[in-house]
Amino acid sequence: MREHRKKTKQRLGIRLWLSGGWLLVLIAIALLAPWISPKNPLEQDLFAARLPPFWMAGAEPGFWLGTDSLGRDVLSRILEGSRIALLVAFIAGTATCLIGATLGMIAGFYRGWADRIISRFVDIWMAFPPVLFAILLVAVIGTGLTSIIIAIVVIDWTRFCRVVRAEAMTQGQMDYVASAQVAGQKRFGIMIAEILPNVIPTIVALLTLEMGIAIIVETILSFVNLSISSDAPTWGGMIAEGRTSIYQAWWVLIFPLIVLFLTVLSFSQFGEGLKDRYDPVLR
Amino acid sequence: MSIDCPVYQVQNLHLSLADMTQKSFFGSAPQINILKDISFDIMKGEVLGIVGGSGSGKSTLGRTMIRLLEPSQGRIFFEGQDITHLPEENLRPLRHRFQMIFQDPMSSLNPRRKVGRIIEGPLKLHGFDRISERMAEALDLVGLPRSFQGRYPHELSGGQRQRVGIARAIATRPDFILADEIVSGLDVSSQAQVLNLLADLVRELGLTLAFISHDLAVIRRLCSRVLVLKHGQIVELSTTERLFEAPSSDYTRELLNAIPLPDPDQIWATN
Amino acid sequence: MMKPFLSIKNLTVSLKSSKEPLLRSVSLDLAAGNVLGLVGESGAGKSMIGKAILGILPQAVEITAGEIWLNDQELLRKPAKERRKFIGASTALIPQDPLTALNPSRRIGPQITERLVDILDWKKDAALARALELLNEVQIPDPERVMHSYPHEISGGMRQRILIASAFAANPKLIIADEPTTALDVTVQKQILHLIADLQARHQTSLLFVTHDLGVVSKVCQHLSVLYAGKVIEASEIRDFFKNPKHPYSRALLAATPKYNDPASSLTPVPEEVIAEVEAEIFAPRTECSHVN
Amino acid sequence: MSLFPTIFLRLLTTLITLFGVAVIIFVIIRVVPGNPIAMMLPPGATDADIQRLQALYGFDKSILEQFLIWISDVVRGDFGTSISLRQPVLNLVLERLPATLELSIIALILAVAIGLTLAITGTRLRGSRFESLIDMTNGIALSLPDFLWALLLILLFGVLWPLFHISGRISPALDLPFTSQFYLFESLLRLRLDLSLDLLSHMFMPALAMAIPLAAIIGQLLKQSLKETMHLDYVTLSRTKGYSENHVIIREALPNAILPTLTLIGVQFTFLIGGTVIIERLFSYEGLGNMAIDAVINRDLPLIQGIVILFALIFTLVNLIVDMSYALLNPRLRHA
Repeated sequence: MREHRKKTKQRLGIRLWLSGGWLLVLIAIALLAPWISPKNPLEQDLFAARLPPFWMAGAEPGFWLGTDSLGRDVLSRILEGSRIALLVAFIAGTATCLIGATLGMIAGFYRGWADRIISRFVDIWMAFPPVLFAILLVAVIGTGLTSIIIAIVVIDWTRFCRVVRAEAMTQGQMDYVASAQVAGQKRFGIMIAEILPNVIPTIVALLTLEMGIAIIVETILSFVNLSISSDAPTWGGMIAEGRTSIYQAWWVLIFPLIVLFLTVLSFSQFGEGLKDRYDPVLR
Repeated sequence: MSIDCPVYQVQNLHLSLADMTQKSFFGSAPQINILKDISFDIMKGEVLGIVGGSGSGKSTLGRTMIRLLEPSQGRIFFEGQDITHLPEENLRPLRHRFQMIFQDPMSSLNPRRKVGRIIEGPLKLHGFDRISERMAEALDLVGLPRSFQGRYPHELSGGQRQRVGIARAIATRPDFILADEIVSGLDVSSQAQVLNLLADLVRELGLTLAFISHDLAVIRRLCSRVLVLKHGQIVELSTTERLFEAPSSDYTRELLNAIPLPDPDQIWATN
Repeated sequence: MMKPFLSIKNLTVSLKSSKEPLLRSVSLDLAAGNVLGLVGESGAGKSMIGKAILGILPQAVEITAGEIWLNDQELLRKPAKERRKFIGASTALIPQDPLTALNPSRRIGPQITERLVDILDWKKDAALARALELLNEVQIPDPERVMHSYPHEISGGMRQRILIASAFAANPKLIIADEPTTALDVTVQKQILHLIADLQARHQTSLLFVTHDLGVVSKVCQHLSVLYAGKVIEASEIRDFFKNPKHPYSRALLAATPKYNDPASSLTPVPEEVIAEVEAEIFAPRTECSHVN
Repeated sequence: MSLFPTIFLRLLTTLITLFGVAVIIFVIIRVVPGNPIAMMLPPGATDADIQRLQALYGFDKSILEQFLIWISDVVRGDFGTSISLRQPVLNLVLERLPATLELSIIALILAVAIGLTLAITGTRLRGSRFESLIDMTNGIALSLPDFLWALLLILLFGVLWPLFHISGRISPALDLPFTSQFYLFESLLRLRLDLSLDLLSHMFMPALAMAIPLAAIIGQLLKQSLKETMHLDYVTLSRTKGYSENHVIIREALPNAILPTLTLIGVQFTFLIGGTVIIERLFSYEGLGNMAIDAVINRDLPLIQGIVILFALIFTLVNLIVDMSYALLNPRLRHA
């Protein structure tokens, strides 16, 4: 059995390192963006509009990944866009996780009225189409980073709540909970000391997944031009613009899309990788 | 508490639970009474066997005695104090004096806590001193190496996990321990080891035990008195010797005759 | 001795991943109309033998050596489709847990008759009549209603009777009972064991009975094989075994088995040295085991 | 629990949910900062215009009063008139709903088909290298939302190998003989397969983009549920009876394994419909979702409220149907 487990551990390790590696690169880019981006992301130059990436004919040196219809450098805008993406991911992701997981724990462990009320709210929330709800919220509150974060939290807390509640309920029926009660532990103490450690692996996996989803929601919002602020470059803004000029300048859409693709994928796989690596039960 | 006062006095105990499967929307669910007018005492140092088929209510009786469930009628005295409807806050200080060992070693140990911290749990809660010392002592008493305190439950065998459950129960030196079918999930050889261990602990620490099992042979090995339950009622309560030599109730006789002994010549016809 | 209906020769089964052997060249014979008990603690591999015969080994395990002869036909060399049909026609299984052994979303009737019609090509009404006949034989009240009802409407003990009826219905030559009464109450277990013994005698079916309980073996079997860590460490006739078991591990197992009428020699733990000896014997180079007669 | 009280209980919770949605959407628009009327008017509007409009739309009354008036209208089917399109909200919504429903149904069919094949092949090949391959693809498909898949598909099959249409619902050149808004179903009924084909080639990409994440969820959950069912005794028993592996999986394990997945498909179907909002925008497909985004951008409050309530109605109805069918399909509940 020893050799068999080592093989699976390697395979999981790769997933952790690849996704972790990409995220680290991204964080480095976000921190160093102003210094490392070749061009000023906001500087427009109509003469250099829609230049193809460097390897294609008609490319201009210095514009590695080409320019968009207003002549702005695609590469620099991607680097700059990573700041907002990560900012939204970390803040919105963690906030959603804290609110959703707490409500889920309370509903799943204490059951009774708390469970009924929270579950009723979850049902109502799930009746709203999430994207429409987000767009409506931002439109009403007004654009800006805080309103986007509020929108993400208000929509996605139910994802955490549902999963954590189910997990807390199954763990609640195990004998070690009754044993803690027999040992004289208070209900709240049992939730924190006994149930929480068993739910944390799931929460960690969901947290990183949520960070990826937060970026997607931010991208969708900027796609329907409700993004953070009209001029700041965001991946969503670039994708929206790329979509309209897809036949003339496909590279304006492809590169931010690839970066977005890798980031969201890394976020979801990183959580799973962490869980497989550090969860004592799975080791 | 005077010496001759029994550890447990159970008087006319009734318990009924709501049968959620039949719950209609309007009225509350019909009640099924699981324990019907149960009365018995447990003296200090005694090992009382509680035996019965599945659905006899033996597990429910055990959980009611240590107040994981609240009885509907009747009274329960623990060392002279009425704990029948004592609220949880007042019960808490008493809790370390009656502990429980669970049947399923897989679900009774927190999978993400190390063995050492599992045993220390009750000790910390009740403010015992020399906690890690007491934990190490408990590991020695159940015959597990002290190095096991750094391991996780899933790294141990079934028999070893059951010993951790026992170590946790005896760590606070309780006056009473409830053992609920603790060997049913184990192989014959680890069953024998765990039962021997328990018998030594009863002698060494002067424990008082209630031992729940469906297996009469296990009961005979360990218990001084036996209480036979059928559908929530006591059908027989007598010393172990008398129960095996001259069982008074038909149900006990039926139980005894049903057990296949490892002897081809045993007459075992269906009655 | 009658020609054995089932004969297993040096069957070796091991984990695909780590090549760790679960059965170490197991050999045993079962004469027609006879009952052989396979005894051992969990992990000894006793039910693995049954699974190997029926071809229902778990995914992570494979047969690496040995032969299985059933009614003079070697199973492992047969092409899969032919083997599957042959096993389906000539053997049957009585499973352990009655609660999960009947398909919850299908009525009981077809679950008994489908094999007769699909695999044995019986006519529909012949299969129906056979099913009703067997349900009577296992003393099931009102068999018509039971045929039309769903498994969740029937008690555990009753379901085990239905499974036994279903096994005998195809009048197989070999039945494998894999711990059929472990999940039942002791009083219900007694009725079920008597039922299995009566039906086995009446239909003269060879029966391979897997259990960890030496008491059950003494009541139902004529011969037994004791297994430890995938190896047959003793095989003998029932009375000889219980009078004087030859292998030290068998003796220790007997002493460890709970006996309510003799507390002195009941539940005594298996001594360390016996474990060491049997382990040495198993992992030592392959010497012919003296205790197998 | 006998069937009648469960149905009654379920209806009650559905009404509560709907009422909750109505209250929340109503309050969000009015209580949140910023005057709803001011948001709707062009920047140059004077205070007098704002006052006049407020009176016209009854915004001068208290929130509660407005809510009661609005609810009483809604119950009678009057959702008010859209400000930006100057038509009754109900007609607008009912006109665009069929397009979204058709798209969602096609997406669901695709998702269930892909999910089912993934789960069954995964189970059939369990233990082999292919199984881990299927699990990996499932993992990737699961973690990427429909929005990303849509963009990928647009690039792949819209630009690089232009096989499918990437915008609109039907080629503008064709003359439309349809009476209802259900173009696809009507084209099939009228056996105008050329039109159906054109419609499908427009709908395939958006439907596939929506279907991929759902297919991954169904595939993963059904495979897990199948794996658990495969260990149960009645499946092993069926194998010993001489049936082939495929027969055992399809006839014995699948019917029981599919039940838990059914409830999931119900819930996910409502997410699917929700997902049309952004997908229709990406593919400029004239469905309800597309109109919803315009309504929000134009701050057309009555239209927004109408669409949200309708979505909630679809959601609760679908869930109700799924729960009821779950009870009917599962013999244990049917005979309770």
